[in-house]
Amino acid sequence: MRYTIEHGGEPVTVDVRRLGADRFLVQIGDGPAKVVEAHADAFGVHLLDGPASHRVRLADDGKQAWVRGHAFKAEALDPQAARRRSRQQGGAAGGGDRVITSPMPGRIVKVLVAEGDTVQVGQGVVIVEAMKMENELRAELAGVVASVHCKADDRVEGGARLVVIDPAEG
Amino acid sequence: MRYTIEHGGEPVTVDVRRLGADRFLVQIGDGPAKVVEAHADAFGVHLLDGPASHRVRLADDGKQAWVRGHAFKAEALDPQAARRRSRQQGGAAGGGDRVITSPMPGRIVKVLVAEGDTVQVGQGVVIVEAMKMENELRAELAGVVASVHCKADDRVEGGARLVVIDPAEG
Amino acid sequence: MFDRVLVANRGEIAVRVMRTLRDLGISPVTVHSEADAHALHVRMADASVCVGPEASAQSYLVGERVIAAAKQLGAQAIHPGYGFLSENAGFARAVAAAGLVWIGPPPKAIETMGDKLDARRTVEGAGVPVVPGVSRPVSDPQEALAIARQVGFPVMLKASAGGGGKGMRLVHDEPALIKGLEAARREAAGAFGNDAVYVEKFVVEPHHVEIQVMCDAHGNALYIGERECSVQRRHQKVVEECPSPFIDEAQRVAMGEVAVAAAKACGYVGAGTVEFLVGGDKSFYFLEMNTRLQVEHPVTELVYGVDLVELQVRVAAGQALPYTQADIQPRGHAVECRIYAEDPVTFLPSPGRITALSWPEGPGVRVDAGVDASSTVPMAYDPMVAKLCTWGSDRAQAIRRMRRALDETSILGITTNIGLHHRVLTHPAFVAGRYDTGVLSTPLPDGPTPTAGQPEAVLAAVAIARHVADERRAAQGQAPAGLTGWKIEGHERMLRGG
Amino acid sequence: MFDRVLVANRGEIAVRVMRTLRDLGISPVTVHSEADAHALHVRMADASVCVGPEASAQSYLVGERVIAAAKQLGAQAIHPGYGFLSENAGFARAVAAAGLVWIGPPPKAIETMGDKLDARRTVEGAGVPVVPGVSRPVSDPQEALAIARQVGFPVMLKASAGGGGKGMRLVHDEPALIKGLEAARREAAGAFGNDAVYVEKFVVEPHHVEIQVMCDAHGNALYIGERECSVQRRHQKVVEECPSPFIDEAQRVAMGEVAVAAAKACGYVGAGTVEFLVGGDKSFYFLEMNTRLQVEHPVTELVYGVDLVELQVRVAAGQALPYTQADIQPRGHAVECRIYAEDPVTFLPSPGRITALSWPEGPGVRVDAGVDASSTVPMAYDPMVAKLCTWGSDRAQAIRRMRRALDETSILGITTNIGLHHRVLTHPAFVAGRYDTGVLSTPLPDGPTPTAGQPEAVLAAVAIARHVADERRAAQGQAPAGLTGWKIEGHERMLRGG
Repeated sequence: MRYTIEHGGEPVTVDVRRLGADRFLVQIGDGPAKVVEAHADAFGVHLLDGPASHRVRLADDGKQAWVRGHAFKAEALDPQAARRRSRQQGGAAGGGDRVITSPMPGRIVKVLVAEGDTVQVGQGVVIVEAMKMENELRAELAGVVASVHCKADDRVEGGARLVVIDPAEG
Repeated sequence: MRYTIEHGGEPVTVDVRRLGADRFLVQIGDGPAKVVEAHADAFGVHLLDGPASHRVRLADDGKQAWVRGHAFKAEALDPQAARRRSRQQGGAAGGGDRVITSPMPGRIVKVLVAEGDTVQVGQGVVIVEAMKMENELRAELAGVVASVHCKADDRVEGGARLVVIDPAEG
Repeated sequence: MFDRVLVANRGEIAVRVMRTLRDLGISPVTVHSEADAHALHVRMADASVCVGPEASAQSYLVGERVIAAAKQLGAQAIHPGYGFLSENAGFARAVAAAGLVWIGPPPKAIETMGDKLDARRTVEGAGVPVVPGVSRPVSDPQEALAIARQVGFPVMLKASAGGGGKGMRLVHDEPALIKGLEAARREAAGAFGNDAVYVEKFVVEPHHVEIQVMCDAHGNALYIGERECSVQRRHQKVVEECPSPFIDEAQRVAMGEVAVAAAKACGYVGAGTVEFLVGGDKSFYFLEMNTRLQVEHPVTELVYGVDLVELQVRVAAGQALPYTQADIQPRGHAVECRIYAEDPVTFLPSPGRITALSWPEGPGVRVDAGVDASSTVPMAYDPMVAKLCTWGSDRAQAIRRMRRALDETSILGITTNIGLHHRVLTHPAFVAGRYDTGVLSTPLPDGPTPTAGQPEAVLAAVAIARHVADERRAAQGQAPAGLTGWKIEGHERMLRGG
Repeated sequence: MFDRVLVANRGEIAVRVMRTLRDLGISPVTVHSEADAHALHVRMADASVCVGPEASAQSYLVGERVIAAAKQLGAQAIHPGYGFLSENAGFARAVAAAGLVWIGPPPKAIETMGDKLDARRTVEGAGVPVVPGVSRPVSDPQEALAIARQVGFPVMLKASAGGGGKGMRLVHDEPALIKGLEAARREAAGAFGNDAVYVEKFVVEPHHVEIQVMCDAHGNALYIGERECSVQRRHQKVVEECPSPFIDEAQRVAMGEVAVAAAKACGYVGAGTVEFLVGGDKSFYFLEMNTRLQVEHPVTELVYGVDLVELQVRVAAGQALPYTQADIQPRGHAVECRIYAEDPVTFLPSPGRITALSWPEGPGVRVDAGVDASSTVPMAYDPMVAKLCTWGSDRAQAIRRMRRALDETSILGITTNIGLHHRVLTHPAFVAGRYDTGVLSTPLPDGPTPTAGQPEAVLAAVAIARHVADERRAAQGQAPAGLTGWKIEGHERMLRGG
C-alpha cells in the first residue's frame, strides 16, 4: 500500500509491504526500499531504529498518528482516491470545496442562502445544530449558489450534501 | 454449550445458546429455558435483570468470572471432558491426582522420591523452581511411586508428567 | 448515612459520582435512556431503570420518571451530577416532596443563582462586586444597542438561564450585536426553554477564575481554593488548573471570602462554584454561581486532598463539614484536560464506536472517563468522553505530566481533541502561566517539528502503523480508513487546513 | 539537572521511574534483553540498547553492558530501580568510575546494609535495637541447632545477602531447621551468588513496619512516614498500607528517628527503607535496610504528597532536599495491592499473553503497571505485572476504594492473584486493622455468598460471559478455555481445592 504521511510540512509518500510477523518492506519517497522490523499492537506500532525507540500511537481509526506529542496524518493513496482528489481540486477556486457537506449528523437550524445567491469566501451558508451547539458552515470559495439540498429542521447525516456553489471565475 | 458454574457451594449446570446479537437462550439446571438479553464486550457481559444491573468480568481466559468481587468458576462440560474427569477421579484415592504434573514451565531442583518409594498424602515429591522461587510439589494421595519422569536440572514444560503414584488400597 | 443513592445522570459524571458512593459503602443506582441500557454508568450501577427514549428531553430530563425510579429502587437520595436536572429547582422540590433527599443546594438558592439577573441583584446586596451592565433581559435589538453604547463595546450577550457557553456571544460592533442577539436567543430557547438574554460589559484581558465553596446545613461554609478556567474555545472550557497562576494568596483569600458571602447571601448548602471575571488589573467581578458540582472539580480535589462528592453526600445526609477553613491547605498543582469526541479541525462533535482504548497511568495521573474500550459515543449527548487530570509538586511538573499523560493515551474509533490539548500544553503563553481567556482566539502554534526534522524511521513507523490498521480493518471486511464517502472530503479539507 | 537518564530495569518499576523522568523533562532511556525488545519499558523510552539474551544473568545483570549502553546513549546517570543491579555496590562503583552518576546510595552504604550481619553490627553501634540472634552466618546444621536452642524456637533462617523472601525460612522445630537450612542456602546461592544464611529469633505477633528515609548529600535526612507490610504470603508482601493502623504518632516519631540514625550510621544518601519487626507489645527491632526504592513506595507518595523518584533524582544531581521534617505531613490513607501473574490456588507464576486489559480509574486510584493490553508476561522475570494503589480520606475509604478498584480491573489471558486481594480486602482482621504477619497463614474466608445466595440472573450472566469468550476463541481457531491438556487437570484440581 502507498500512503502519504504529513507532519507540519510537505506530505511524503511511503510504500509499505508486509514481509512477515514483525517485518515490513518500506520505501520512503524515491529512496531505497528497506526491511524494517516493527511490532504492532492494538494501539499502534513500536520500532527500534538502532537504539532509538519510536512508539507510534494511532488515533481516529488510523488516519492520524501520534509520536510523543507530534501529530502525523496518514492517508491511503490509491488510484481512485487520487482521482477523486484531483477532480475536487480542479473544481474549486482558491482551493475551497464546491460542495458544503455536513461534517457530522445533526439538524439544520437555518439555511442562510438560496439558489442563485452570490456568496463570498467565509460567508455563512447553513447553520447546523449538533449536540446542542449551533455551528455555522461557511463558503470556502466565492461564487454563486448552484443548488440547496436542505431546509430548516431537516435531520442530516454526516457527509450529506447541503449546498453546492459554482465558483466565480478566478 | 453446557457449563458448570461454581461459586462457593455446589456447581450448577447452565446451558447457553446464542439467539442473536444480544440475545441468548439460557437454562439453569432443570429449570425452564429463558431468553436473556445480555451485552458482551471484550471484558465480559452486562445484563439487566429487571432493574438489577449485573456486570460480569471475565478473568483467566474465561475460566473465572467476577461479579462485584465475587468469584465464579465456569467450566465447559462436553462429553470428552466429562469422560476425562470421571476417569481421573476413578483412578485416585481420596480424590487426589495419581499423576504429579508441573503446573507451569520451570526447572527441576530436586526429585525427593524414587520408584517404589511409599508416599503419604502431603509428602513432598519434587521441587520445581520457577522465577527464582522454589516450590515443593506434594503427593495428593498415599501410595507407591510407580514411575519418575524427571531428574534434577531438567527443564520441564507446564503440564509435564513428573511422577506417577499407584494409590494405596483404600 | 444513606444505603442507596440514585445518580440521575450519565457519562463521566455519573460514573465519577458512583465511584465515590461505592467508596463510601453506598449502593449506587441510576437511570438510563433506551440507547444507554449498556452504557458504562449502567454497568457500574447496582440497578438502573429505563426512563425513556434516547432524546434526553424524553428520558434524563423527565423528573417524575427519575423520582419514580429512585422510589422503585429504594434509593434514599438523588445526586444529579451536573447538567440535566442538576440546576432545576422544580425537580429539587419534587425530590423532597417525594420523601427523598436532594444532594444539592436548597431549591430557592438554585432559583436565585439560576437566573443570572436575579443572582446579580442578590449578591450585589451582599457587597459582591459585579460586572458593569444592566440587570434586565433584552429582546429588542434597539434596546440592546443602547445598552451596548452605554457600557461600551465589546459586550457579552448571555442567556439569563444559561451556562456552559450556550446562548453566549462576544460582539465587537453593532452589526454583530444585532446578528448575535438573534442567535443567542434562539440557542437559549433551545437549550434552556427560556430566551431571555442580557448585555454585559466585556472585561479586558479577562481571566475566568472560580472559587469552590462548600457549605453544610449547620452554618459552616468553606472556600476550597480557586480554579483558573481561562483556556476556553468558543466560551467552552478546555483546560483548567488549580491554583491559578494569576492569583496570589492575598487575592485567593479575598475572592474566597467574597465567594462565601455570595453563597451565604442565597442560603447555600452543599457544593457550589462562584465564577469570577478577573481583569488584567486583578479587579474581580462576580459572574455567576453554579449551584452544582463543576466539571473541573477534580483539580481542586487533587490539590486540596478532599473528595467533593463525598462532602456533598455527607452534607446532604445532615453531617457537619469535617474541616475548618484552616484545614484547607493546597499541596502542589493540578491540571485538567477535557477529552471531547470532536473533529480536530472543525471542532464539531464526532460520535462513534470506540474500538481500542488505553488511558495513562502512574504517579500523579487521574482519569475520569464515561466510556470504556467497548463504548459507543452517541450523538444525542454531550461529546465529552473523559477528563484527564495530573498533579505535580509544582505547576511545571503538572504540565509536563499532562503532556506525558496525553502521550500515553490511545483512543481509536472516534476522533478526539487530544491534538488541541498537545498544542495548548506546549503553548508558550500557557506554559509561562501568562494567559487570559483570549489565549485560544489566535491560532495555536503547530507541533514544533516539521516533517523534515523527523527521522525517516518515524515516517516508516507511522506508515506501518497505518498499514497494520488497514490490514485489521480489511480482516473485518471494512475498507481502509478514509477511503469512502464523506470522510475523504473531510479528511482532504483537514490536510489543506492543517 | 540531567538531560538523559538510563533506567537499568524492566517491568513496572522501569516504567514508573521513566514516567517521573519525563515529568521532570528528562529523556528516559533503557536497556532490554532480546526477549524484551518490544516490552512496555522499551516502548516508553526514547532509546534502548539490547544487553543480552532473555536470562537476566546474561542481560539485565551484566553491569558493564548496562554502563556501555548508558555511555552509548549519552545518559548522564543510571537509575537501577529495585532488584537486578540496584543493591550491587560493585556496579555502583563502576557507574561512578565510568563518569556517570549513580542514582542510589554510596557503594559503601550498599555494602554495609547489603550484608545483614554487617548491617546489624553497624546499626547496633548507633543505638538501634536489633532482633535477638547471632551476628554470624551458619552453614553447619549442628551450629544452627545450637543457636536455635539458645534463642528458642521458632527461629527465622535468612540469606545474609537476601531480600524479598528468597532464601528465607520460618522453622518451628529441629527437623524443619535441618531441612530448611539446606533449602535456604541453595536458594540464597541461586538468587544472590552467596549461600551465607543466619539464624534469628522469631518475634511473636510480629508486624513488619518499614520507615521511608530520604537523605541528601548536604547532611539533611528525613523520615517520610511508615508502611505496614504485614500482609505477607510465604514472606512475600501482598498488601501494604500507609500509615500503619498499628502505629501511633509517638511511635512513628520514635521509629522515624531511629531509622534516620540507622541511615546516618552508614553515611546514607538517597532513598532508603529501614525495615522493623514490631512485636505485639510495640517493641521494635531493626531488621534490615533496603538501599533502594521499595516496591510499595507509592503508598507513601500518596499520603505524603511527594514523588520519591523525583527526590532520588534531585538528590543524585546534588540538590538539597526541598523539604524539612516539619513539611512532611500525612494526609489520609493509602493501600497497595501487588498484582501477580500467578495461579490462585497453587500460587505458582502463570506467565502468558495478555489478551484484554482494563485498569481502574477515578478518584483516589493510582495504577503502576509493567504491561499493557498487548504485553506478554515472560517466564524469565518477576511475575508482578502491576501495583494498584488507592488513597482515601481515611483507612475505611481507602480499603473500600481498593475493593472497587479491584472490581473495575479486567485482565484476560493470564491468571492473576486478584481473587486473593478480594479476600484480603474483606478479611475481618484486615478490615479491622488488627493483624500481624500471621494474617495469611490461616486459610482466608471465601467470598461471603454461596451459589445459592446469588440470583439466577448472575449465574446466567456468568455462563453467557463464558460462552461469548469461547465463541471468540473459536473464531480465532482455538479450543474453548480449559478443554485441552494440562489446563483441564489444573482446573479440576482447582475446583476440588476451592
